[in-house]
Amino acid sequence: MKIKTLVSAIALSGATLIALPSMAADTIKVGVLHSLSGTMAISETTLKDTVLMMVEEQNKKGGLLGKKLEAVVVDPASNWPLFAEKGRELLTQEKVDVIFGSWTSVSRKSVLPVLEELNGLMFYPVQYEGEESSKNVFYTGAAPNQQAIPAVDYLMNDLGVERFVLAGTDYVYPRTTNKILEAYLKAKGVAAQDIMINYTPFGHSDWQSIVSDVKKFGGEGKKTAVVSTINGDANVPFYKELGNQGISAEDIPVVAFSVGEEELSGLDTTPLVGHLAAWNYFQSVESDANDEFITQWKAFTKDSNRVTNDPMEATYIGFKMWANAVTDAGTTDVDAVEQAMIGQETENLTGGIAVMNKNHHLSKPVLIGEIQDDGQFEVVWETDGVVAGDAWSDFLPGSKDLISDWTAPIKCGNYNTKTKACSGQNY
Amino acid sequence: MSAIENTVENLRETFRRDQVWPFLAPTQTKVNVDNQMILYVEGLNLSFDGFKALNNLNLYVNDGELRCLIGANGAGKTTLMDVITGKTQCDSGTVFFGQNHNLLNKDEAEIAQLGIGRKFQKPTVFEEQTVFDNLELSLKTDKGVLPTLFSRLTPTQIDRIDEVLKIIGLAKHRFMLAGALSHGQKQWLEIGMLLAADPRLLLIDEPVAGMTPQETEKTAELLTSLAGERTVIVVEHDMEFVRSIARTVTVLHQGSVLAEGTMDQIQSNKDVIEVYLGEEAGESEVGEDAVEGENA
Amino acid sequence: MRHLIALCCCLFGLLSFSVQAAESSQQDPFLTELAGAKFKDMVPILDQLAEIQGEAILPLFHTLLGGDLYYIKADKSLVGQFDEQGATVYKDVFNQTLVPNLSKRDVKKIRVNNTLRGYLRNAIAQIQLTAKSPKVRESAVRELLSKLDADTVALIESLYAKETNNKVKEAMGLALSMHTASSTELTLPNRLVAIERLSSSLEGDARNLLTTLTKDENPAIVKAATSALEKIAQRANRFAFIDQLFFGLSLGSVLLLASIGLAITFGVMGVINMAHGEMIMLGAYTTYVVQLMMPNYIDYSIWVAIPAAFLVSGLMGILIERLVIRHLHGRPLETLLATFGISLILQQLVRSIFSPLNRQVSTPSWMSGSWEINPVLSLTLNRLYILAFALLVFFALVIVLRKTSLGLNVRAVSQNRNMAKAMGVKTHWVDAMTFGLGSGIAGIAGVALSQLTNVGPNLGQAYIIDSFMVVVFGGVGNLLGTLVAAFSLGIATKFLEPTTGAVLAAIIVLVFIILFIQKRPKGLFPQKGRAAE
Amino acid sequence: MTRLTEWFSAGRSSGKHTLPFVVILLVVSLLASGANLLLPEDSALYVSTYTITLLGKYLCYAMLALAVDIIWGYCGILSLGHGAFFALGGYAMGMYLMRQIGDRGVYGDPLLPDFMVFLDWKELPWFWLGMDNFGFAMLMAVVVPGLLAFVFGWLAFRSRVTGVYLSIMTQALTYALLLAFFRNEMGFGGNNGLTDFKEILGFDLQADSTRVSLFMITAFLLAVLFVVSQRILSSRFGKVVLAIRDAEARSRFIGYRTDRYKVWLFVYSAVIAGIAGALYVPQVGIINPGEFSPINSIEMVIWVAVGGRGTLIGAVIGAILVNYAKTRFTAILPDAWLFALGAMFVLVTLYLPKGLMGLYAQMMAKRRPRILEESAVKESATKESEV
Repeated sequence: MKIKTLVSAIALSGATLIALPSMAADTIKVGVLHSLSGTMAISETTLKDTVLMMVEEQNKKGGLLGKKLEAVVVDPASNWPLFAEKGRELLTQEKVDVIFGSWTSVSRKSVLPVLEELNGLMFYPVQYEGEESSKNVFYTGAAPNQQAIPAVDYLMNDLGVERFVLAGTDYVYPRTTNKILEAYLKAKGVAAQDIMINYTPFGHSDWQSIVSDVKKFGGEGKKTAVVSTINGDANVPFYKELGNQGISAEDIPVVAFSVGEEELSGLDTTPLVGHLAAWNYFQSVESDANDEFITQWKAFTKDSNRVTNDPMEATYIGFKMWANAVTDAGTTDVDAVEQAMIGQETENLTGGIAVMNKNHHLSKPVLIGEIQDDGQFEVVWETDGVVAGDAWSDFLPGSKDLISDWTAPIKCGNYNTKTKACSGQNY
Repeated sequence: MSAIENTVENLRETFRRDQVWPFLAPTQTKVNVDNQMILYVEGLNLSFDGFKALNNLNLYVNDGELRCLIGANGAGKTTLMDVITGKTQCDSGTVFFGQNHNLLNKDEAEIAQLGIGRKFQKPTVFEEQTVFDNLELSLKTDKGVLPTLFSRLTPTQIDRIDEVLKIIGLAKHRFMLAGALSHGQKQWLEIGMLLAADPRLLLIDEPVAGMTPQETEKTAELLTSLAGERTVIVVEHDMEFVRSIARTVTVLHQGSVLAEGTMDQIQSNKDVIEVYLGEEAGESEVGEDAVEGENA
Repeated sequence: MRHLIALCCCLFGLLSFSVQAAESSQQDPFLTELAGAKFKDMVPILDQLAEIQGEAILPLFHTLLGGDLYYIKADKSLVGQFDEQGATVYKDVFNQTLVPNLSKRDVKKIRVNNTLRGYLRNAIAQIQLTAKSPKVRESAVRELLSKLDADTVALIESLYAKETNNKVKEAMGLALSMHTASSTELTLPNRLVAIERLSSSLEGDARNLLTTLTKDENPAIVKAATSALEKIAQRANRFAFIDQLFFGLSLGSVLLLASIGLAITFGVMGVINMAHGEMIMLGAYTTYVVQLMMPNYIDYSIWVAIPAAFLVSGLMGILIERLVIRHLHGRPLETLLATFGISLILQQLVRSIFSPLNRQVSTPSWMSGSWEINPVLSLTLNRLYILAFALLVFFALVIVLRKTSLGLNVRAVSQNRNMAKAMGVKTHWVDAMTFGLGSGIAGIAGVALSQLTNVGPNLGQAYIIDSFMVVVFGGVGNLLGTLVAAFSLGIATKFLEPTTGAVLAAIIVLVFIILFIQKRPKGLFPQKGRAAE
Repeated sequence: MTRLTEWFSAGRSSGKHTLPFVVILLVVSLLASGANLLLPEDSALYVSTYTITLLGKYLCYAMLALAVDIIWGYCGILSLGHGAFFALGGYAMGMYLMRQIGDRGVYGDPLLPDFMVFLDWKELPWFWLGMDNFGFAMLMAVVVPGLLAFVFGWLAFRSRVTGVYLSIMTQALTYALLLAFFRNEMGFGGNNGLTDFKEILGFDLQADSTRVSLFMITAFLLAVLFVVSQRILSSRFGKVVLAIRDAEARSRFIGYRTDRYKVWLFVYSAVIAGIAGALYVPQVGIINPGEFSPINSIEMVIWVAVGGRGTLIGAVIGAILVNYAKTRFTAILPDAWLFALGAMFVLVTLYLPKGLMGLYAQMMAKRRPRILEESAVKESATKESEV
């Protein structure tokens, strides 16, 4: 009796598992791999909605290749191993043609082997530390040279900053970015004692000592700026502490790479006016495309207060390019689309044209904005033209000889220009 | 200076030639009762937050004796047992088991392995296990982790358990979960567990609380039969019961010994009459009822 | 030279100015030039304005600095944006007359960036050297310390003799000393005296000047500067210590607030409430909702939010107690699991209602900024208030537990439940009330925390482990222990942080507590006696 | 002699479920593996590799639940930090796999893992030495969690930290480790952890055959550990453990050094968790500090609670069911999942204190009087106690 029940229980669960749905309708499936719960839900739900909005819009235009698009949304729940599992689910069970997804580096690293194994295609829309180029991923967010280095240039050239505080959350993006910046600053003649590096844990909320240290460091005569790679939740208490300790943007400006409109929406920005952020997109930029995008977004979310931000634009560009590439290739086959992607051009929301390079990174303009009291940014500086995203930083000893080129004859994500070999990967 | 001297002294002690190191020496389990005395309690003091639970308490128990401890609530009976069995650390004083075992530097398990068994005021048995398992666990065996892991019941042990089961009258219930036993049966089981461990000294806290008169009588018989071979110390409120079993009675009052002697001697002792029996003698019926009511 | 002109303007033209300015402002060609100017071009325009108009230009500069200066698209005339009872109105910046019938579409903002703001502040300071209020004058002098040029020094020199206020005079004296000490044309004794005078100042600019002087060619100057610096460093270190102590106390007060509620539910009732953090979160969200309902009275919102948060969290606590915890009495581990489930539900609830994004809670103006004791020691006001508030809540709670009948009942139930029941105490009611009290206090903590950190669904998670640590470390059931534990952990963390970094400090403190509990399982202030077991 | 057989059959925790469980486990996994490897992909009975890895993951979780149940269900020690042992085991495996990458990393450094190269480390930290040896790494996967459990348990149990205090301390332990492993200076890859593994013992990790083998090994080890645990817990050692759970003071007073029993049980449990972690990592392809997060550890406890603590089979079933539900729910209704999980915590503790197995036992107990005359002794005992 017992055995029977046991058998049926296990068989039941096994059977339902095995009989997972494998529908094959005549649609093009777009996988969305963004966390909808857990710590990253704050940022990633917005991107999920963006993809859904783009899919809806594309379908209004009649879809692609005569087929409708169908979004398949899964929730990896801010759990990194789940990104791999859900990625596999999207590719093998749902058989999606493309995935838009990931926010954190670790989630991308988690899903990457799956993409490469199953030859999937993913668009990654967030600024990141670089040092990666996979055949199966297109990086539409900024690489360090599209965000950090122009920002530091601006600080040095336009604001006359001579001392730098590199403050970041202790994970790979700030670590790498700060390594690059440190090398870059030293190359520019900034002395070691004029660079202060500080790391804090995720969600750090007690910034008293650090802000006070920054204040001291900045009070020693030379013009000082903070380059912040502080992540997500830790920003609000950080800026509150800055405001309360009376550090104004004129004294010690803070330039942030992870603070956008969405992060500011949870913050009273009055004490922060004048602090900076470097992005490829700001909501406040005036252009027809941007206005249209913002209106569309507010209508889609039915919330007139919703803001737009840089990763959304990156998603937008990625989606447009993919749609174009599919049209050009006439198929959704990954290899064909991958080749068709290279050289794709799409209008930026901020004006100008974004180009997908051979290394799967975009050429985009870089903007620097000052925080305003309405939670928006005012562009105070921008690059003259577009900046090409660099997969491998020239300022890190390990990667300065590496380049990425996915066109024939190199076809390699990490090609060593000295040894003329494609290190790793091809085995 | 004294610290250095102490260290040197310790070192000297460690390297004495006439002794092996303590951790190499075989553990002495044999209790030295050359003086016919099994328990020496001297000058015990213990206070909780200013309340003196034990106050310079002295107690000597002969080997093979059946001793009753009586005293009002808060007189220190249970606390004394706690100290003897290692549950509570005392502030000062000495407790020796036989002449050679200082109980104060041992923990509960060690003390139990020396052969001191204890029954709690509230019957405590392993409710989720069978009566048989309860007794098996209490058997006098090597109680280290590995021996226990690989131990198997020997026929002698099974016989011993059967014997105990018979003594405590639970032979029919051997495979019942202990939690399903009645209150009295649990009391018996707990006593049985003590017996299975084959102890030298039994400390029994209120054994007949909640028992029917017949059960009480049986318990009295059992305890009396145990004495001689083993030493038994009983704490009890039920004067009738005490009278029926006791040869020597010790009265505790406010943490120290007030009087000691036979029941008759105690009953005629002035101090005792004043602080304890006196009240009860005056209104004995009521008093005993009250005590029983409290225990039920 | 232009400063002198500006000065003359203010000194001699004071009477006529107000009239003149009001008349001339709108016609001034420079003013219309501001409209739509590029950042690069603005500084010369503003220079001109300052030169011509002197102090009269201040309102314009202030408005511009605040980012509230707009121009009307139609005629490029300037207006200031003001907020009156929640409505946006536009006024002439100089005479405050309302410019009617303007909507947001008709005007365009005149943008400012950091360079401009820096310029404006400096310019305002120069003009304000002659302001009426001594406070304004003093801060104006301090503002100028970092950019002492010959003009400014001359200006200060001329004002120094006439200055009546001691503090302003002191600041001016400092400025002059700095100038004297640094100017190589002056004689050595003069400079040495100036350096000596600088050694009594804690002003950062003075210190920077001295640091540069230690590289002077003249050995006497180097020596004097070095010893002056040492003197300053000694004093500064003392203040730095106080500063750090304050940081520790402040962190301690946050820990205290987060854990007092737990000290009651866990310490007194023995209930492990894993949803405690969510009670804090509810309090923080209540603050948000209160501010949403009274957007024009942010300064007072806190006073509404505190009782509101107490009620919301308290009622939620009572609900949880009645529905779940009551049934798990005496099973602490199960309670732990059930309340963990509740915490998940509450988080998701908040996420569904308020979205997963952080919500914006504004800081009342009286809580912003800091209390500057001297140039190296300033205490941030919000933390100061929260420290005081935490102590207030703590002692109020102690009084409630000591003096009220609820407190008596709570203590009775916690010490001997059955006896209390037998004495006629309604233990169920007391349980619910105690739990409500603990949760309500957590809600109040949420109000305070909303001023320091994110108001989001994960707010509670960030504090739950820390608060458990505090309560366990202090000794369960002992409010005083909680107080001591909170402050000692706060101070320890803050004193470790400079040497180890924030992450390692947190780890060290955690490991210390783990080890400490092994040594003293009952915490710092254990309950003694048989009742404790 | 009959007495002995009686004793064996009537003991409460004897393995009446063991054999059927092991058989079903092994047969199901064999069938699934065969269906994956032998059948063509379009066959109706084909089991996809996705399903195989998913099942493999569930079995790792089941093993972990087994570990939690052994100490919580049998000894009453509620550890809210078992994720730490799991993760440590996982890291040991991850380090081995990382070393196996060799010079095929993106930077092509023969010795240093990629994350060390771009953080500009010059040489391998000492604790990475030897991890390229599979045997040594696997030894570490059990030794490190075991050692941590021993040290922690030795300190905690000796000073009699029990109950809720212990739970909170274990939580603090895993939280401290979480913070520590997040630090990049630690040399474990910080937040990103270890990933991008290539092969294990020379077998390509992405090959279906390797995945199936890993899955089979997991199933086999789960069966072995299940049987071993069952044996341990039904020995006298197991009885002592139960005794400690129900009346620790009593066990001490009959002469058991309860702290030692607890320490060794804790170590055993941690070792199982470590093994589970080591098996988990090659199947999911990443190990990072997130596994240390206290929430994960609490979730493990709920698997056991749902299945029924105090029964090994309940832990296994609970882990599989809850995780299966999670996989399904997060796909269908991501928002509702946390509500469902939360409600599960509350409802199970309120209404199903013994979990699904308890429910099952209750149902069986209701039917028994009518159908079975299972044990005359037991029957009469019940009757007598009722009188």
